[in-house]
Amino acid sequence: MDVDLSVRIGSLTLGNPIIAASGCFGYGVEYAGVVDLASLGAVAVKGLFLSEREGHPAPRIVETPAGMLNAIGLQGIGVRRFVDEKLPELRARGVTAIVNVCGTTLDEYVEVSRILSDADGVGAIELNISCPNIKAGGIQFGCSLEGTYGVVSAVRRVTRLPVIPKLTPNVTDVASFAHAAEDAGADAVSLVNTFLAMAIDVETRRPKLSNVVGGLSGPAIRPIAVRMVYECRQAIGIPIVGMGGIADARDALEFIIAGAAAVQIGTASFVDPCIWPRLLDGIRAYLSRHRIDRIADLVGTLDTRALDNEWISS
Amino acid sequence: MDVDLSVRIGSLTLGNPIIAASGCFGYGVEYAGVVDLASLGAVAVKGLFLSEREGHPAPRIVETPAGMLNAIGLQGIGVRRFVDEKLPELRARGVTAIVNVCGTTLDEYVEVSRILSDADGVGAIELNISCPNIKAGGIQFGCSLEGTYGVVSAVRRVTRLPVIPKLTPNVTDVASFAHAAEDAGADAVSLVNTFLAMAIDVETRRPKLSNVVGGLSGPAIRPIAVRMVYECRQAIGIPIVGMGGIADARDALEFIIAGAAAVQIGTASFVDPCIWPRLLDGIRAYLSRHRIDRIADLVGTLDTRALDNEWISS
Amino acid sequence: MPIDVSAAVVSNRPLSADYNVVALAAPAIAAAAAPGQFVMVKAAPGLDPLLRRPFSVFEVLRDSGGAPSAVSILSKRIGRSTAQLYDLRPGDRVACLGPLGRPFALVDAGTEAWMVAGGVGLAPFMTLAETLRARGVAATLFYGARAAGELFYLDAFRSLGVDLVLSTEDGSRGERGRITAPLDRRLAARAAAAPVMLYACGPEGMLAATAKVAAAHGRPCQVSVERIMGCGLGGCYSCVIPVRGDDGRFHHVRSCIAGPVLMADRVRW
Amino acid sequence: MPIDVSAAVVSNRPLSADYNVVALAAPAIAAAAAPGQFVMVKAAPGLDPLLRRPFSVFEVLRDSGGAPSAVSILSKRIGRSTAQLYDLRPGDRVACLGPLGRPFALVDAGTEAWMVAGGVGLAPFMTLAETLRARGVAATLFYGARAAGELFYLDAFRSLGVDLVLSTEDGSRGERGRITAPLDRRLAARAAAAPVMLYACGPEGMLAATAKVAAAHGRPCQVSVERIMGCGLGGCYSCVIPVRGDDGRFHHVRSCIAGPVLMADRVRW
Ligand SMILES: Cc1cc2nc3c(=O)[nH]c(=O)nc-3n(C[C@H](O)[C@H](O)[C@H](O)COP(=O)(O)OP(=O)(O)OC[C@H]3O[C@@H](n4cnc5c(N)ncnc54)[C@H](O)[C@@H]3O)c2cc1C
Ligand SMILES: Cc1cc2nc3c(=O)[nH]c(=O)nc-3n(C[C@H](O)[C@H](O)[C@H](O)COP(=O)(O)OP(=O)(O)OC[C@H]3O[C@@H](n4cnc5c(N)ncnc54)[C@H](O)[C@@H]3O)c2cc1C
Ligand SMILES: Cc1cc2nc3c(=O)[nH]c(=O)nc-3n(C[C@H](O)[C@H](O)[C@H](O)COP(=O)(O)O)c2cc1C
Ligand SMILES: Cc1cc2nc3c(=O)[nH]c(=O)nc-3n(C[C@H](O)[C@H](O)[C@H](O)COP(=O)(O)O)c2cc1C
Ligand code: FES
Ligand code: FES
Repeated sequence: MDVDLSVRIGSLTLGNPIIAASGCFGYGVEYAGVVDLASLGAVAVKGLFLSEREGHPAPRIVETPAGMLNAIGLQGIGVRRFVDEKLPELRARGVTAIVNVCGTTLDEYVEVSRILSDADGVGAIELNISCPNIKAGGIQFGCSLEGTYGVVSAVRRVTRLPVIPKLTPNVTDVASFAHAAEDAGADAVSLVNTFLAMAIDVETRRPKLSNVVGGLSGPAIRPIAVRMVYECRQAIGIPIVGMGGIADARDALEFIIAGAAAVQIGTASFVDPCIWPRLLDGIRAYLSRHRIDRIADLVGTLDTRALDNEWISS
Repeated sequence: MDVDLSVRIGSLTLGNPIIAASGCFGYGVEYAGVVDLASLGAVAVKGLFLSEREGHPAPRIVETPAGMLNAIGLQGIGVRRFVDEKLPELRARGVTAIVNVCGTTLDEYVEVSRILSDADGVGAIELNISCPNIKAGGIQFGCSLEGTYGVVSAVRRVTRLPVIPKLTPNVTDVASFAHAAEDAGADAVSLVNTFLAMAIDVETRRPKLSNVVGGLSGPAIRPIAVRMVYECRQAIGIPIVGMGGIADARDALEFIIAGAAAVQIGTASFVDPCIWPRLLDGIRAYLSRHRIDRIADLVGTLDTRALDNEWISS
Repeated sequence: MPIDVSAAVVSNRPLSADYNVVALAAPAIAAAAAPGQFVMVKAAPGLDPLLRRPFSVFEVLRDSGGAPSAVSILSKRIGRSTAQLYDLRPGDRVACLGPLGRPFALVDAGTEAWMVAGGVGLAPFMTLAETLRARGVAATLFYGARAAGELFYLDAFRSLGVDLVLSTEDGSRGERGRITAPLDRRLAARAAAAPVMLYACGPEGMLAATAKVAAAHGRPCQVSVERIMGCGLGGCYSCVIPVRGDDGRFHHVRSCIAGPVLMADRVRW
Repeated sequence: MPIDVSAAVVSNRPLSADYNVVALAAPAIAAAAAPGQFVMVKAAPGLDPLLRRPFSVFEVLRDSGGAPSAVSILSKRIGRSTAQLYDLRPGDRVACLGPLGRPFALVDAGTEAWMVAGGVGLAPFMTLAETLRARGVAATLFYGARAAGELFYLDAFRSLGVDLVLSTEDGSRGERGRITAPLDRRLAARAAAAPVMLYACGPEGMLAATAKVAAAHGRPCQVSVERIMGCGLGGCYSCVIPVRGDDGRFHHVRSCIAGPVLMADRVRW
């Protein structure tokens, strides 16, 4: 059986729901020798500000149980150099590029988005309002409903590209943020970014990251991320791009069944940079086995009818 | 060198900072044959309502990467049977009992606390305003600053026992909740309770827990929990009881250095029910090695001076 | 008093592509274990998987002097921990806590013991059969599996004097179909005055079916249930099963301490 | 083009209580590896530990026909992954991605090569020594360790015609103290007109000290740095080190793709 894996996000159609997560795949071009880039649904490139940034000093990552912390500090080449130096190669290789947009001010988000809208070959804008590792901007917008609404609607006004705000999990009620994003005109939301966390070297009594705190990613967070996708699915009508600890096809399917139209893979692609065909084959095999023609028909199909044995009064 | 491991929480002095976490150690008495109960700093017993509760149907737990989800639904014998049937044995065995108090209404919290205050042998009250697994009460209080303030101050009024509200990590700014608890008269706060999360069986497309969602605990959450303890340490003056994924002495020390005066062990005691002497020995050895006489001198000593190499402008 | 030991693997014998029997050097546990009790095992250190897993004590092994020296477990590979158990090599270390739980209530020589096993549910019956034989109880094993290749240790049971009634789902050995069918027929054929105690272990569906057959024939039945267990010691309340109390109402009881052996007619399936 | 293979362990030889050399069947990686390159290794499947770890290619092993068949790594046990590497048994499978990174820039016969190794920093020099010998370059290895028992493969280097200068911190073999001391003296004694290329690998403190010595004597120095790496492919920006760019300012460069070999005078230590 030939299954239809395509995914629609606003005006954009992805060939399949598997996306390389922002910050975990460089600008994509680094992987040209290892991965058939065009076989991915899309590549979300590393977060970009208007200008270059050096990010935080090392150590920038530390492994934790079934996960890792990172505090890269959004090192990057700036949007203009990205457009000049990286985008042409991505285009030439047939990559659907989702560009992760950062800002320390609302104006910067708008300006970066405008530059990307004028460029050739950008598939969508992912608004990073959720990076836990920088002092100004980012999560400041993502942790307030007004901030979220404000950034999304401002960017919405300057671009026809699909706009995908990326939500932080470090909030009490993530669904309300998804709702604010939808109200502001987002074409989709992506979630989750990393969880603010830290690790301490007890011998030196110093933080293990130069930035003291960092973001937790990897399989450890998957159950929380799945729950958040599920909550957002109840709250909004636009597509959800789900992520957080996906390491195999079954994990991806878990997000899709919870309500994600597409998924991103970050940490697991460090462990296994050639994970992509395995994910796609696994999803295809699952759909065939369950006689589902289109991946779209699987999205959000979690069956929460009370289990048979739910009968004891409490 | 003989080190002083004692910990003060309000009027209560614990012999050492290692506490069995609520819900992970039954009523304590179950472990009498396996563990020298009096050697623990304290035992936090399973959450108690006014009356008996059957809790949720099975399946109630599922293992996740470096963690587990639980949705027990606070099955319990009710506070009166606890006082009659369990407390005498705990007292006889020399256990410092911290009683985890639940409620579906503010009045229930107050009433359960009152009964415990009148009983003989309760060391402290841990107010469970953070259980993610029940529909009414619990986390409803713990997710609103007013709710937190309200429960703590109401219980404060009816008891002289130390009151330790247990905070949920499922909020944007946990330190503000710690602050509200302190304002309301808490003697300490404990954190974290579990993270709201879920897992899906992709073959059946059904949740793996009968309750659909459950709470994530275990080593997976440790980096987030440590960060939250550290944040609360900056915000409040009362002691913090830290927990979340502690599995060895080093993990416990991480919480203490981050700011916890004492720690609780939950999930790891399932894996290793005889973990207690190993934890205490490890802490003693560490203190001796670092020539620290009193555990109290280690609390909150994290050194966050910028690392030497923090010099690149960003 | 359960004991927690870091037990060396004495031997590990594959029985099929999925089944194996691994023997663990744990004299104190071996000496204390009663039929129907279980151990909580962590097959490898580290966080993946995190929790221990429950396994019935399959055999109590003895040294040349006849003293209990090791327990074995019969494991069926269904996930990470059982895969680790399958791959163990002699000398590897396994954390083993036990013996745990309420054992089978034993019968006296006047009563026949009919053991009903589904698949890996065979595990608790080896020690039960040995103990019953020592008490002079006549025993029959009703043993169902998917196929002939998954019926194990038949000779061992035979040499303990146990009568065997076999079934396989594919009919490759014994009767085709479920083991409850021959059980039902034999119970029907049995004089009501001749006492029989049923002992059952296997998948919950099979236990429920056995309970029904037992009830239909008015026979007492002990079942060993297998719920997912976090601690095995009564600490976590994960392993509950609804059991009718003396008040006539159902309550969630912890199958790790109130069980794993329960009276079938009390359980709500 | 790096290749990711599930490589079988060919052999695993303990050198001491902490050091071992494990050979992995990975012909394509062996054929492509240049001195100074590394592989990203996952010693065991599963989540604990989660990430791969970087290791220098220590040896390129060849089959009887002389074709590259395996790479070995020299590992020092300092944590979970290196403990797993220490315990590997022949036939075990290890995920191995490589060759990765920028190799050493080679010199021609007119220039002497002085390799400076601290502890397990010896690893990249075996293949470098072989390659230099094939080019007719005279080579010296300055090799410092904590104690005599941690100086390995001396005969192998000798048989490649490499001169050895040894030091140990406890003085149990060679000069007592740091290896930069004899290096400094020898550089001082050397005629300025006689070209020398320094190659250094070891702890960062030792690299910084070597860079200083090299600068003091006006000698070029390549260092192989060891930063914590998430991916090894330029994807995560975890492995950065401050390097002076052509604009004269320092920038964070990814040591996995711009390194691990860097010119010492460009690095800010
Ligand atoms: C008292 C008791 C005695 C047992 N005795 C034996 C024995 O002698 N031999 C034996 O092979 N097994 C026995 N079991 C079952 C055994 O504990 C499980 O097979 C084991 O936990 C699986 O671990 P895993 O890591 O391999 O699988 P996991 O990766 O944990 O699970 C794989 C799949 O099986 C499901 N599963 C896991 N445990 C159970 C369970 N208890 N019931 C139903 N589904 C489950 C999971 O939900 C999952 O879908 C016993 C269980 C209990 C409670
Ligand atoms: C390019 C490169 C080549 C390398 N080649 C070799 C080699 O040939 N042989 C060899 O034995 N090692 C080599 N290393 C170092 C090796 O990668 C680490 O020893 C290994 O990652 C440790 O893993 P672990 O799981 O055993 O320790 P972990 O449990 O991850 O760490 C234990 C402790 O060591 C610290 N640590 C881990 N990695 C590093 C590091 N790279 N630098 C400083 N501290 C660290 C951790 O912070 C922690 O405190 C190389 C590193 C790089 C970057
Ligand atoms: C090293 C690293 C760098 C990251 N950088 C970014 C980034 O630049 N922009 C962004 O939106 N998310 C970034 N993230 C978050 C990931 O895109 C993703 O949301 C998160 O890691 C959860 O997915 P995972 O568990 O599959 O890694 C980064 C994550 C890691 C691990
Ligand atoms: C099975 C289980 C039951 C729990 N029951 C309670 C409870 O009754 N009251 C409570 O405050 N916390 C309860 N908790 C939360 C723990 O006390 C603890 O806060 C949490 O598990 C994090 O610690 P850990 O990672 O060491 O397990 C429970 C946790 C688990 C795993
Ligand atoms: S397994 Fe924990 S209470 Fe039964
Ligand atoms: S290790 Fe990932 S960029 Fe270098």
